[in-house]
Amino acid sequence: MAFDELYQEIIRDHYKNPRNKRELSHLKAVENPSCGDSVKVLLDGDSQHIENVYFDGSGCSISMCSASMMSELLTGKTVPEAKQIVSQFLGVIRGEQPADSLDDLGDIAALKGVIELPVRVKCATLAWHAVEQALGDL
Amino acid sequence: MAFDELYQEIIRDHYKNPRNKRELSHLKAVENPSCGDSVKVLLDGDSQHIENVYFDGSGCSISMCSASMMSELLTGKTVPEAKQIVSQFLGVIRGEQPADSLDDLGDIAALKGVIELPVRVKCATLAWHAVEQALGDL
Amino acid sequence: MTNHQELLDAQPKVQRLRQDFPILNRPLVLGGKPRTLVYFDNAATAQKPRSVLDAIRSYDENANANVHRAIHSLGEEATRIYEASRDRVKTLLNASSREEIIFTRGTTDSINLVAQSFAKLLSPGDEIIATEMEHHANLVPWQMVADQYGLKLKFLPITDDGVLRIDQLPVLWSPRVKLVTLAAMSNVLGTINPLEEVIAFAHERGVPVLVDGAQSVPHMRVDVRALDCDFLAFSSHKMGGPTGFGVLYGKKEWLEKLPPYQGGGDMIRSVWLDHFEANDLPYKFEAGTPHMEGAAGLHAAIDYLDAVGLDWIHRYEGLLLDYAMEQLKGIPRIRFFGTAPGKGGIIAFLLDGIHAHDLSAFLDSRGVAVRAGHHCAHPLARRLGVVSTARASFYFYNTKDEVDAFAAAVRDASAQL
Amino acid sequence: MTNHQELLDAQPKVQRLRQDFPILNRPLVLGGKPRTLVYFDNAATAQKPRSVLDAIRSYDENANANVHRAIHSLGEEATRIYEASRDRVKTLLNASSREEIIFTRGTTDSINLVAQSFAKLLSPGDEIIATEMEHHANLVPWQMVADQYGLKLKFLPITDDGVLRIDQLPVLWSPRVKLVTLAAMSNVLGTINPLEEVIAFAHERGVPVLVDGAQSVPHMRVDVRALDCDFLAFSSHKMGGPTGFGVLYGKKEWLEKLPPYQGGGDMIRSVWLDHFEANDLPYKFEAGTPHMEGAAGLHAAIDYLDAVGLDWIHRYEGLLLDYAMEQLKGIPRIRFFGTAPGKGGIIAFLLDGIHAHDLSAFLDSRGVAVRAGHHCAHPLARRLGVVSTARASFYFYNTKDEVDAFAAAVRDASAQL
Ligand SMILES: Cc1ncc(COP(=O)(O)O)c(C=O)c1O
Ligand SMILES: Cc1ncc(COP(=O)(O)O)c(C=O)c1O
Repeated sequence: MAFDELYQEIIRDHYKNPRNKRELSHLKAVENPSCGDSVKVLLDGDSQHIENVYFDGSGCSISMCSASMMSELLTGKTVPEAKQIVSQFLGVIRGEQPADSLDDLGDIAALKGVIELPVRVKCATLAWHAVEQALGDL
Repeated sequence: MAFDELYQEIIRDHYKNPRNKRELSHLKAVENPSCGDSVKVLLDGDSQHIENVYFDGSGCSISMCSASMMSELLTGKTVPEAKQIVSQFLGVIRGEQPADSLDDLGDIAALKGVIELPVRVKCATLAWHAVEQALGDL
Repeated sequence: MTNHQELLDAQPKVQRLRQDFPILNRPLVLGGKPRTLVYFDNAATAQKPRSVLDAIRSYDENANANVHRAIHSLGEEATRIYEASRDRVKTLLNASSREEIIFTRGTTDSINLVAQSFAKLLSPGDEIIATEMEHHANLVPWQMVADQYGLKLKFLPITDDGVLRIDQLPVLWSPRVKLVTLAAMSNVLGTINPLEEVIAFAHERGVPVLVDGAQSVPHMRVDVRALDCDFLAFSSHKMGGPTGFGVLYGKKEWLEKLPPYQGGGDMIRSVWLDHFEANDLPYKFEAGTPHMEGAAGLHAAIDYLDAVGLDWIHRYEGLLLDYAMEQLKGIPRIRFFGTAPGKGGIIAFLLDGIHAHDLSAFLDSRGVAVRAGHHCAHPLARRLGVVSTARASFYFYNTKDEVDAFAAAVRDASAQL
Repeated sequence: MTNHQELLDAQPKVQRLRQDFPILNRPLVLGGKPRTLVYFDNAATAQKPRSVLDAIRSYDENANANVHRAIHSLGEEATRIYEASRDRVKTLLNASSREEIIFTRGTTDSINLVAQSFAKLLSPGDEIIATEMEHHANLVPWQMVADQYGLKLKFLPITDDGVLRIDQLPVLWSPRVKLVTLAAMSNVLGTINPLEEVIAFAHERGVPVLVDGAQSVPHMRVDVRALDCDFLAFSSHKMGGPTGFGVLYGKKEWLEKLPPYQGGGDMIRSVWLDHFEANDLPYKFEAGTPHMEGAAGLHAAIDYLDAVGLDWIHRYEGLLLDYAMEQLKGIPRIRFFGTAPGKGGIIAFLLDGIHAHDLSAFLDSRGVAVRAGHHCAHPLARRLGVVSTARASFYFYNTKDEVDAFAAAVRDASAQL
């Protein structure tokens, strides 16, 4: 795959200008075992509704932009909506659901390129596993 | 290999009419791990000289004739002579020494056929490991 | 007679399949005479179809790289091939999820993994039930942990015909029993054990069951969800795949409970000098660089077996067995070990007064490869009152003509030895 | 400059050798453009010469049968091939006897074997010394037994350049130290450790030393008798042999002392329902059907390496390393990890501000395969103050031109990312 196919402009933008990133030093990180990258996610809201999503972490463009895009996408959603989106995204990235179903989810569709790359799937899904845990803890 | 090449007449004879075989129920057997065959050896003599060699056991033609031939061969030998013969036989069968060197050891030369057969080597050497132990215990 | 017709009708299919196995068409010269190989040692290891050899070679020539960690094209390709094999095994077994499929070195490694990890959850005095017909691979690992952790092993006995005395299960049972482990099919007797009954009995008492599937998975359809076993172990090399590779299936709830087995790369989530956190399933149990050719080859082997049809394989081997028994039965001095009804394609036998080694050497000189020995089931041989037996074991590529050649050679051995 | 000439002079030989590796001549298409593969991930796994692929295939097409137990021609042939490979490893390592060569699944399996078996000889409070630069394979197994048996792990530190602080050995020492374990060569830093000094120090105190030879045996001549190590572990797949296979060398006196590791077929002498007697060396540690293709392939790989010349390989990789360092040094933002004198052909590096994943994905798009991550040495990465690094690692089939292509791609990454 050409570098630019995977690292689209929008991905580089989220990497350089992450949305909703702030220090969350008190939280436990979710780690990628193969590289040590890590993401933390904080959900701000009540058990029904997500008002804000914040993340913290260090990692490659794919993992960090995925976290940034995820935070934008889930902001303002109800908890069931958020859970549905998380399982939809993970299903697509794992190749279990058609890639096109990401198209109406905004920027995140740019990550479709990793579906063919099992090693990068771990980068793309890191933040989503973190938010899955955070949703479970609500 | 043709059956008769391996199972020469002399081998069948020692199998059918084993020399120096008697019950040795009080001794511990040496076993072939791959088939469960076992041989026991008793040395009769003093720490210098072997007057008689007896064996007991159950096994295939190769292991039993080897035991029978071994008992004939070592009868009346001095301990150093016996040790030398044992190491010579084991060396040949393992392919570490030339096969021809068995030719002046009598009937046992008939066992040269197993050199090429690593699985049968275990049958041919069973009695010799037993006598090696018995010599060590003298 | 209608079975005989069915056997005859199947021969053209078998002849076609044989073309896929290079070794079956290998010229043999024995004692100066050309012979065709009759390979009846399939319970020990099976032969590989060309598609498996090609899958290994193609992996090495095109994709070889280390899996799971490399952000480069070969690494992605190697990972995809490795993980696709896991998915294929999942489908074969009808497992609930890919996390339940652990790749190991083979049946022996799979059972050692469970024994070592499971034992750490037990207390001294706890009991494990196995059977008198187990292969050493499903016996010695339990002896080792029994010795180390103070556990007690109990054994379901068998009848003289080689049938499991399942009626003894309630008799052996106690509240201390923590695991039942048994072979799906005996590698000596051919007996197919009543797994469903054993599993139902154990599950009613909340106790898990490990199935040694080394002889069942290659020869019949095994559905872990229908069977409801908790663990299933088998080897790639007995089903046409590469050696040094195998599978442990485990129910997720059990695999999550068990502590890791080996330590190393891939099985960790994070490591500090003084401790580590284990990775998620299935990687938690896969330490170190895996056998990637093994995964590629097993995938091809399963595709092959599925195309041939596992139900057909089971049926056909039954026909071969019946036919072989008919041909052997009248031979003077012959004795059979294991005559359970509905058994698999394995015949353990002896000619009275002839040692199994000598018999099998004689058969080998006729080009017929059978095994002689205790077949890694020493206690079973003792139970049967023998030191060793000869064993012929079939696979789907064996023919009626091969059975004829085999029976003729046994008849000659009986006359000449 | 004379080194540079030597590098140039070696290129025709390397080009000839490359013809033996099908994958190095494989066409690659990346982003629509044809590329030639630059494989610099050799520390993870090496590519296989055709002679190894042929040895595997020939084994499967001609000899495949289970070893050690079959009295038939295929079984004899398979056993001969398997045991000849053991003899070949013995000669490669200059071991005293073939009983000292145990076949395993790889380095990870070899080290787990020693850890599990050795720990059974120890008492709570006993200590094991490792180093800060160990691969998880030589760290996590020790953590597991330390946890289970109440042992204490201590770690030799390293300098910022990645040199082992061997001066700290007397400081860490105590009479409770029972084993020292360390890598011959770090898979991240490339540092070649002063094994002779460590071994002499430990032996003076009667303590054995395990050497993780995963990165040394493929790249230089290792003579276990000259080195006098007590254990040596390595993997077939890092030296051109098959995956899922490896070696544990152990001094006979130690292997005799250690209890068996896994239970199953072949590792036993006799088995009863309630106990077993272990087999002689080396079989005592080889349970179950072995990886026979692995043995056949490793034999061919060793023959190949010996024909190329292990001393030449070591020398040539040093020339490549020096040349690569020259090319990389001026690149803006580049940072190196591990600059020990005399190190092996491994370069761990970063471009400041660029994550190693992104860097390696960029290099991959140019056809250059390097690795990114903690390289299974998480604590070492922490010690170096990074999460992950990119790593280029060479083998004898890599060329000066490939280094040029690599350096050009790193320079572009530095400019564009
Ligand atoms: C130094 C070192 N030790 C151990 C290992 C583990 O080897 P394997 O994964 O083949 O078991 C490796 C390679 O991954 C290594 O580089
Ligand atoms: C019933 C049974 N269990 C276990 C094994 C061990 O399998 P492996 O040697 O492939 O580990 C075998 C075959 O040898 C077997 O037949």
